[in-house]
Amino acid sequence: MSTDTSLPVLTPNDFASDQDVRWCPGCGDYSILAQMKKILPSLGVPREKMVFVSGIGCSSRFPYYMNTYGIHSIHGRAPAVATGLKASRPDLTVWVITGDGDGLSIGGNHLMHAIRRNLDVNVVLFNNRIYGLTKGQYSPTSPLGKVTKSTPMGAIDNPLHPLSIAIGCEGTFVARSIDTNIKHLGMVLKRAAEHRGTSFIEVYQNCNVFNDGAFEYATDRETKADTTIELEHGKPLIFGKNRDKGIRLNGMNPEIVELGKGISEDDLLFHDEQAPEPSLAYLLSRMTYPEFPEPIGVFRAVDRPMYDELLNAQIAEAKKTRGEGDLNKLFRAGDTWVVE
Amino acid sequence: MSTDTSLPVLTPNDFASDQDVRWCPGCGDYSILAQMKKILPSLGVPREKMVFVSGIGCSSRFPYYMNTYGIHSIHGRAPAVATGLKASRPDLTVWVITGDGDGLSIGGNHLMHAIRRNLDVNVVLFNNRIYGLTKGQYSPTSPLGKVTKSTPMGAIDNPLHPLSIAIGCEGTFVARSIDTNIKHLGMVLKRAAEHRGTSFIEVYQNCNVFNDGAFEYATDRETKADTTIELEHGKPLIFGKNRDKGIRLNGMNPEIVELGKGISEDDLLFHDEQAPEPSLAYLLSRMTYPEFPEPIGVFRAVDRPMYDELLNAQIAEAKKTRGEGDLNKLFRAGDTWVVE
Amino acid sequence: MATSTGVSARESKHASKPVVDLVAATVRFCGDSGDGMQLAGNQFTNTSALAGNDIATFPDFPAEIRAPRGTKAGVSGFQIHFAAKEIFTPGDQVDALVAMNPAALVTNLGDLVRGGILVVNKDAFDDKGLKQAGYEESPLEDRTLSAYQVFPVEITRLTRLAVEELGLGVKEADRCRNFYAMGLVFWLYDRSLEPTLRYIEAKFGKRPEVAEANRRALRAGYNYGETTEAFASQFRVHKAELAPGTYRNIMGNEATAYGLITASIRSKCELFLGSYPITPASDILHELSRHKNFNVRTFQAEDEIAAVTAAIGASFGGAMAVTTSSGPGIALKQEGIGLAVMTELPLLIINVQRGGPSTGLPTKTEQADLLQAVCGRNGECPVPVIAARSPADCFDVVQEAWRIATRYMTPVFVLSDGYIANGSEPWKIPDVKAMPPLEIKHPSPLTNGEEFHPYQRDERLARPWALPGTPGLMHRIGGLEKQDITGNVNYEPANHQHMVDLRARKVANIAQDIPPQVVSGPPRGKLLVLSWGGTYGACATAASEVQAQGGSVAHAHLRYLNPFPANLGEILHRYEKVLIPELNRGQLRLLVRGEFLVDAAGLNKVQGKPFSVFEVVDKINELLR
Amino acid sequence: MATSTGVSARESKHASKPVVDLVAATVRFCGDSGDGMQLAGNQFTNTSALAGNDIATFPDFPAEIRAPRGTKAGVSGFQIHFAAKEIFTPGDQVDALVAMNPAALVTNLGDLVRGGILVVNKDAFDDKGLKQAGYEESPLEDRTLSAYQVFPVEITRLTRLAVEELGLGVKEADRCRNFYAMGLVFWLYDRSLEPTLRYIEAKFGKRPEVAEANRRALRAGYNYGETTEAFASQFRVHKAELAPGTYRNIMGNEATAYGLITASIRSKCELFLGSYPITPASDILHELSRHKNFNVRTFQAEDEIAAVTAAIGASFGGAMAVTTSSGPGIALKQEGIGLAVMTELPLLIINVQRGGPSTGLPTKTEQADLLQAVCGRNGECPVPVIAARSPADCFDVVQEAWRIATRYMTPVFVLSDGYIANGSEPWKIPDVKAMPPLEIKHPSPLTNGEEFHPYQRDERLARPWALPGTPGLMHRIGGLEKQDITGNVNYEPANHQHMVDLRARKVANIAQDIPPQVVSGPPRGKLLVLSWGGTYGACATAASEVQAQGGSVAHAHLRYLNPFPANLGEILHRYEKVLIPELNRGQLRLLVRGEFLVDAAGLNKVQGKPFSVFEVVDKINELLR
Ligand SMILES: Cc1ncc(C[n+]2csc(CCOP(=O)(O)OP(=O)(O)O)c2C)c(N)n1
Ligand SMILES: Cc1ncc(C[n+]2csc(CCOP(=O)(O)OP(=O)(O)O)c2C)c(N)n1
Ligand code: SF4
Ligand code: SF4
Ligand SMILES: [Mg+2]
Ligand SMILES: [Mg+2]
Repeated sequence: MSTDTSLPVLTPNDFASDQDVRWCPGCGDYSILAQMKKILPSLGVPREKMVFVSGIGCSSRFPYYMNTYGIHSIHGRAPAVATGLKASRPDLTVWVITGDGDGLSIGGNHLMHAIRRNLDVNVVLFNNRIYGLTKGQYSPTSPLGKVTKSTPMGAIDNPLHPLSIAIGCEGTFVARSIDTNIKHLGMVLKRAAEHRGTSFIEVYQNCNVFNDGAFEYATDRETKADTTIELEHGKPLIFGKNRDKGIRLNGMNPEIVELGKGISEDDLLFHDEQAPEPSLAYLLSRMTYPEFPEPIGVFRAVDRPMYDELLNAQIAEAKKTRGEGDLNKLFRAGDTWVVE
Repeated sequence: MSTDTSLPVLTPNDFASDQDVRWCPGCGDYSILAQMKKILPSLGVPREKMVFVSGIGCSSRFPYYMNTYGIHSIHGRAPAVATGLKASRPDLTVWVITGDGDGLSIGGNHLMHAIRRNLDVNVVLFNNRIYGLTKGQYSPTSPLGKVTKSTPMGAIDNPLHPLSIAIGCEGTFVARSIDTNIKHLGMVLKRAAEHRGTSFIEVYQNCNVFNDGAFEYATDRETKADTTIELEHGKPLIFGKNRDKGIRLNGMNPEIVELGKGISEDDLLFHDEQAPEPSLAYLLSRMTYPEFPEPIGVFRAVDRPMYDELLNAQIAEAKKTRGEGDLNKLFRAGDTWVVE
Repeated sequence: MATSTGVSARESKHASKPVVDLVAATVRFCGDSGDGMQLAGNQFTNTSALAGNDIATFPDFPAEIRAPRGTKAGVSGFQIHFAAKEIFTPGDQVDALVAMNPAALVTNLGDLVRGGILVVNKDAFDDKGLKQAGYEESPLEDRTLSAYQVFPVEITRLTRLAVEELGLGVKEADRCRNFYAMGLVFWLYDRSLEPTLRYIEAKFGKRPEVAEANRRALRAGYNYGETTEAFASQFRVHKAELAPGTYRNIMGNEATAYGLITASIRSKCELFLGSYPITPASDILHELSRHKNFNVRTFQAEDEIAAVTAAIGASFGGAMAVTTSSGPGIALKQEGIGLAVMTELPLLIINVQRGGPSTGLPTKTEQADLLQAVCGRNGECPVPVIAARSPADCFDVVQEAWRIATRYMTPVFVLSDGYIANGSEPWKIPDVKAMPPLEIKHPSPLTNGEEFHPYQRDERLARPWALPGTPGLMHRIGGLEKQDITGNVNYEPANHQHMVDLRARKVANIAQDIPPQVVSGPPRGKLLVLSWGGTYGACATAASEVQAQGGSVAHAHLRYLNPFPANLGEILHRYEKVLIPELNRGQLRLLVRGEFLVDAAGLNKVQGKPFSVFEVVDKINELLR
Repeated sequence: MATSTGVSARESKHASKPVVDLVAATVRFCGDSGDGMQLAGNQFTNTSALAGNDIATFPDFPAEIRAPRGTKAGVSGFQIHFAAKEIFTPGDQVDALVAMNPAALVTNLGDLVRGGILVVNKDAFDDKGLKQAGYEESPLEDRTLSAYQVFPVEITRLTRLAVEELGLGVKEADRCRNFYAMGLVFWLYDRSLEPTLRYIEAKFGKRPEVAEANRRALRAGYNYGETTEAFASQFRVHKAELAPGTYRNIMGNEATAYGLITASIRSKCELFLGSYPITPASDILHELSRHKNFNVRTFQAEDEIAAVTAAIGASFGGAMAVTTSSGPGIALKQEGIGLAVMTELPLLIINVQRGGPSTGLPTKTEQADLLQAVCGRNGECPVPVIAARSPADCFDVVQEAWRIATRYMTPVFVLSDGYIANGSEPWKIPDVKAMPPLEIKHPSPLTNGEEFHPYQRDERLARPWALPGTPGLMHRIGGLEKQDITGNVNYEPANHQHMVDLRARKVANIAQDIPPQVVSGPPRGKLLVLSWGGTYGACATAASEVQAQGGSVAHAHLRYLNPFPANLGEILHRYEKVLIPELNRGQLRLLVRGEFLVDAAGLNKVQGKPFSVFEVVDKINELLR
């Protein structure tokens, strides 16, 4: 593979800023940072054309560690900051880094509207099911009954499913990966970057200080083949250490079946990330541990008009039909009179 | 039917406050107000036990016209106000009245979190696909291309589907009705009131000043039988003036079929509002005009733990295990010493 | 004088009635919000402007979209002050009032001067109409109106008659009543019908029968004045002596939008507006959204927080970032504005103030958000604040704000208010070619591996505005305290003190970069009237009236509220007394007293309405006594 | 004196070394945030309190959760000032510093008094540790530390040795190092080990080998002091003369939570907290969430806006409504607070201030949100503001705030700050039985068809708090301007003026219902120090020090910031000069100057740190000169 000679070949290290990384030792954020640095060189976008925008939270410190442009904004508002940036600077590659609190609690509305507008930005939500930076309160993704500093008797709010929400508000690219599943994570990040429109990725991320092991079921070598299922476009849903189990549709309900014993791959649910209507993606987003293996990969990837593109098209159209703006004409558009 | 003698029998008029109703003549809000007044007496709840909470918008003027307790709060925050009220006063019947701008634009996050917490409140969203009170800007439910005061070249934001969102964030009761379909509207309001948990109802409402006819397809006598479909639990999805058309599932995709010609009712999709997983409800929420008849009625109605109930249960539990709070004990819980 | 648009001579050349010359007059149209009073007002305004008068207008909308017909809540009004001299306010009292129904009469009569002209639509004074207005008996039949020249005209019947032949329905015919009323008032003030006839053609040209009906109604009203014996005389207000130039009429929000576009062009910076609709600011969004051919990007955000933070994102990207709102929306933006202060990015925050607190009185005017602008954020968070004084002044103020924002790399507050936003005045169209550029420098690429310092400062303490896309300038900014020069996150005590002081000094220094405060009237003396914002007209007029009567009063109008002009303290101390009239409970007064220890008195009115000139005059005289 | 918990005699009865008596001492533990320094500080605090000292503490957290081990960013400290007399601050300088690694040494050494005791963990001064701290050479080996009494102790090695037999891993053994350090300092100040041994039992009882290891480390440290020759003498700080009563140690946020629960019980109003986590306010949420058996409902909202508006909903329902946050979160609540002002509902807004602007310095203290509290909303929107002065004072202040909120039907701001929120002091446990009830009257049902007037007022201008569920009192409130008495929506000019004035008067009147301002020191004279909030300790101590030296200085500490106490103006004019020390750029100063036209000087520090006493003393002396 040859690279364009005008672009220097970058390495992951070129994307490291001069700031010390200050997450807790062992935090899942490190791995996401590493994968990001790894896939960026392959995008062929120069560093100065990239902007990382974040809110507030441990995860939101991310931009400081990237040798690109970056804004560590205020709590929950990164999708809005990114919207203004991307709408006015379509030439930039814009990433939003957020957490389960930043993105789904205080920032839920901005996230929802960024997704429905389908701007060409990539949103990565680090889901550790806890508020890390403020030292351990429950978050909108903490399970019912979760005991935390603010819920000594257990949480009583039904948790949100980030992907169900993203799909509920017209997401065009919706995916999930896991901090420790580095190859998969890299693949998903790369596909998100390549998608035109808002890409939304949930990454299961371990907070080893305040919520250690929240995703152990999905990361443990022993169990992960049974508790997760990798989605591949056009392929049947198969999982298990021996790839001997699958997901079949019974009416509108998924069910686990064993392959063989009269059930073949063809009986299984086939993944279609390009389905025009998001109902399948939605159904997959409802499959949760322990009842089901949790799908990882790309749930949905469809092409839809993008806000930034449409906005700029309207600008071009306005100039075409009405001519480049002329102040003199503007000021004199209505009735005028002359005093001599 | 006999009524409890301790409760005076109320009439719709008893629920009218002394304030002049100030919506534009012909506004769909009138009809919703009328239906609300009509169903309330049947709930057996005294007026003083009811509170209407709203945000800001034409629709949000609603509480002023009700002879109950009421808060006309600030833009978008009614679900949060209602949450504080209901969490601390479980004895009250709490209604939230909101608009497509109030509830889905500025207030989207509060709505989402109220729904997922599943407090026992009833949310009615008047969807007129426009900002009425501020005189005609597009709203999150305005269709692509909609020309309004703020979008002279047409809206470029993909509209949100209120029901998809409500279902995406764990709604336990999700329904839709239409301002002019007064019997149906009354039925839906009543069922919402009876549901335990957050009831979310979208009402198609005509703003005859700034968005007249937005739902004409669904209200016109000539077309409505073909453009809407009434959901009934356990019943197949049939529609059309002659009830000769139905919806069948093809994999995950609904399709319109004609009854007869080898297709019988049994081949159709049967509605199940009580399905534990919301995938069917979600799929139904995606059926939109003109491709499909738009479903009206109850999409989903399931029983789930309620925030207010759980909160109060924790209070009771704390008192049971630790005894009614005692300040002396509290103050002296740690090390103390005496100075004489 | 000539009109560029070739307005023809007046309709009726041979006035059969005597014509009285006036220096100025004030007319108000009022009626139900469905009666088209805003249109009538706008047409009269336009016609008077084209006739060369100086003008000032004051539209007054009801809070409801369409309150039930005929109710007091539904009354809509539009006042026009037009004069043969320079004027600054829409007039304290009304010389001629047109009331289309009893509710309009009862709510507006108080402003009609004794002996003034009152035209009422007699047909609307039926039992229902009277009852809705709270009249027990018809005011046309008792002595309620004995102090005025009352002209009960059957406007409804006569309008229907005028359009009869066109076969319109009653509803449509009745929609022409405002044109009938206009025609009558046009006759009364000897105005040309031409501009309105042109308007009708442009607006209703595609529906010829409607256009024709409006034309007939207009002419019928005019002829009613001319031919009936009711009206004894006509009035005439000659053209005013305005500076030479081409003029147009402009509303405040429109001027704001034009000023923003102009600043964008002057600074070669594409305009990005992040906004969420709110009365009375929405029209800026509406206006800007129509000018995409100027590379204007308008973003109707999901809420005010998204509006301001999107603007911050755009500013980071190098756009001319603007956010517009009114009081409650501004409250929501304050956290975001703090981020702009910390990241030192240019941003305009335009607050079209309305009545508060809370949702308050959305359609009414007030000046009660000054302290919110100066003090309303967490931490030490200085933001320059400047205020427009009149509709046309909005054009200049926003450009000045953008100059400051970019020279100092800071968010800047612009205060307007409902009164100037919806009011209008003649505006001398500026010479576009003569406008100086607003120069903005962005640092150039660094390619030799040199380190870029995003918080290095120039002589004005401004940091560099480095744009994404520039090689070698990659940097990260955010809301945490920054290390001086490097911009890295830093929590050290001495650095924090340094940065807090530096941000304060940067804003304070702007005082050196703005014109010194000017005073009109005696340079020292008994009383200085110090005003700001939309009360300019009333205060200037009041001060000059008292000056004309020989009172020792001077007037200074503040455009810059943070920082104050460098010479303000010195000015204040040259007068025995200082009076600060405000449409709030004394917000500028607190700041002035706190900074200059001057025992300034206040004239404070919080009624959702502007000052009348006489209120200010009375207070001045009281203090001079 | 006796201790209620029966603390036994000191561990080592026969001290073999001389004991020096001191009136007061200040100790600071510092190390990596994983080193357990907060625990060490808390244990030393508790032990000193139980020994009868007066105490004041100052914990200083790093901003990161766990910055990389050994870095300066990760240093955590805890300072304890303990005395045989009354004290008000955690001490300007440190008499004994324990530094667990080089990074802790380099960041803390500046506060150690010359000649002070410095204990360092020698084992941590290896190449890596030194490099991370930025030392080129080991400070233990050059002359860097020559001004101090340095005790390099191999804490790591000796701790491992002490727990060797228990077979713990190295990591677990090393976790006992803070107990070793504690033991050593306990010996140095002749403190009992008993309370800490009890703590170990309670905390680690379920893991006996960990408990035993901590015990052994603690004793080993103690014995190291006793037996090695390094330390020549012990120090002793006798018990202080405190008012009789039962005491405990209390932190500010804890006192706030207890005060809220107490107010809830006193007013028979169930507590509802709507909050969103934010440093340094979160601990109030955490504490309250643990006391559900007091009918306390805590609601962790989705954001600050939901937190405050949920509280408003709860207040409408009759709950004791509270919302807690810090600067950026308070900015977001302002629109909601405006609603509470308009609806006239009781509500407490507690702002635990931190360094700003924007996200600022989340873990550091500041007083820069005063103007935000007083002025930071749209419209004329008055809210009473009161501030706590010390950790224990939070208990009283929130109760007083609730008294005002319910008597006047108004939201009330309570200002605390990071310094007092995390600091601690001895608290005399109040006599619960002697606490007077806080009486609240709710109007009774109206069943005879009488009309209910939700905006009818009592003699204090408070409107009735009518609760949903009460027959006949159905009413609707909201953010639009209200008609006097009826509470109906109303846009009339005169009514708006009346209501704006009325809301202002209602709040201003509170000045008549609070204690007059007291002054300590001469009733008139050269200088008055006027302080507010958490700077109380430094200002009171400084003033009394200068008084003791014969300086003519008085001190007044404001609890009430809006309205000011009725006699404040009169007091201010009795002194030639006024000094207002603040941890901001002069926010109270602006308000005082603006209201009283007093040329108050400022002592302003914005470094994320409290005042040192000497800073205030120096400024006082400068002004007295
Ligand atoms: C307006 C505002 N409210 C609250 C906070 C405090 N705060 C900072 S981060 C955070 C939550 C972080 O949780 P999450 O987004 O899950 O990030 P994590 O630390 O877990 O990566 C909160 C509540 C803040 N900085 N600003
Ligand atoms: C904080 C704030 N922002 C903006 C507004 C202005 N505003 C009032 S209602 C409204 C939108 C109303 O739309 P919707 O909720 O659809 O209600 P409708 O009038 O259509 O019933 C807006 C933008 C406000 N009152 N407060
Ligand atoms: S607190 Fe948790 S999420 Fe935050 S840096 Fe530490 S391990 Fe990571
Ligand atoms: S503007 Fe529209 S929604 Fe509002 S009252 Fe009028 S018709 Fe109804
Ligand atoms: Mg998290
Ligand atoms: Mg609407």
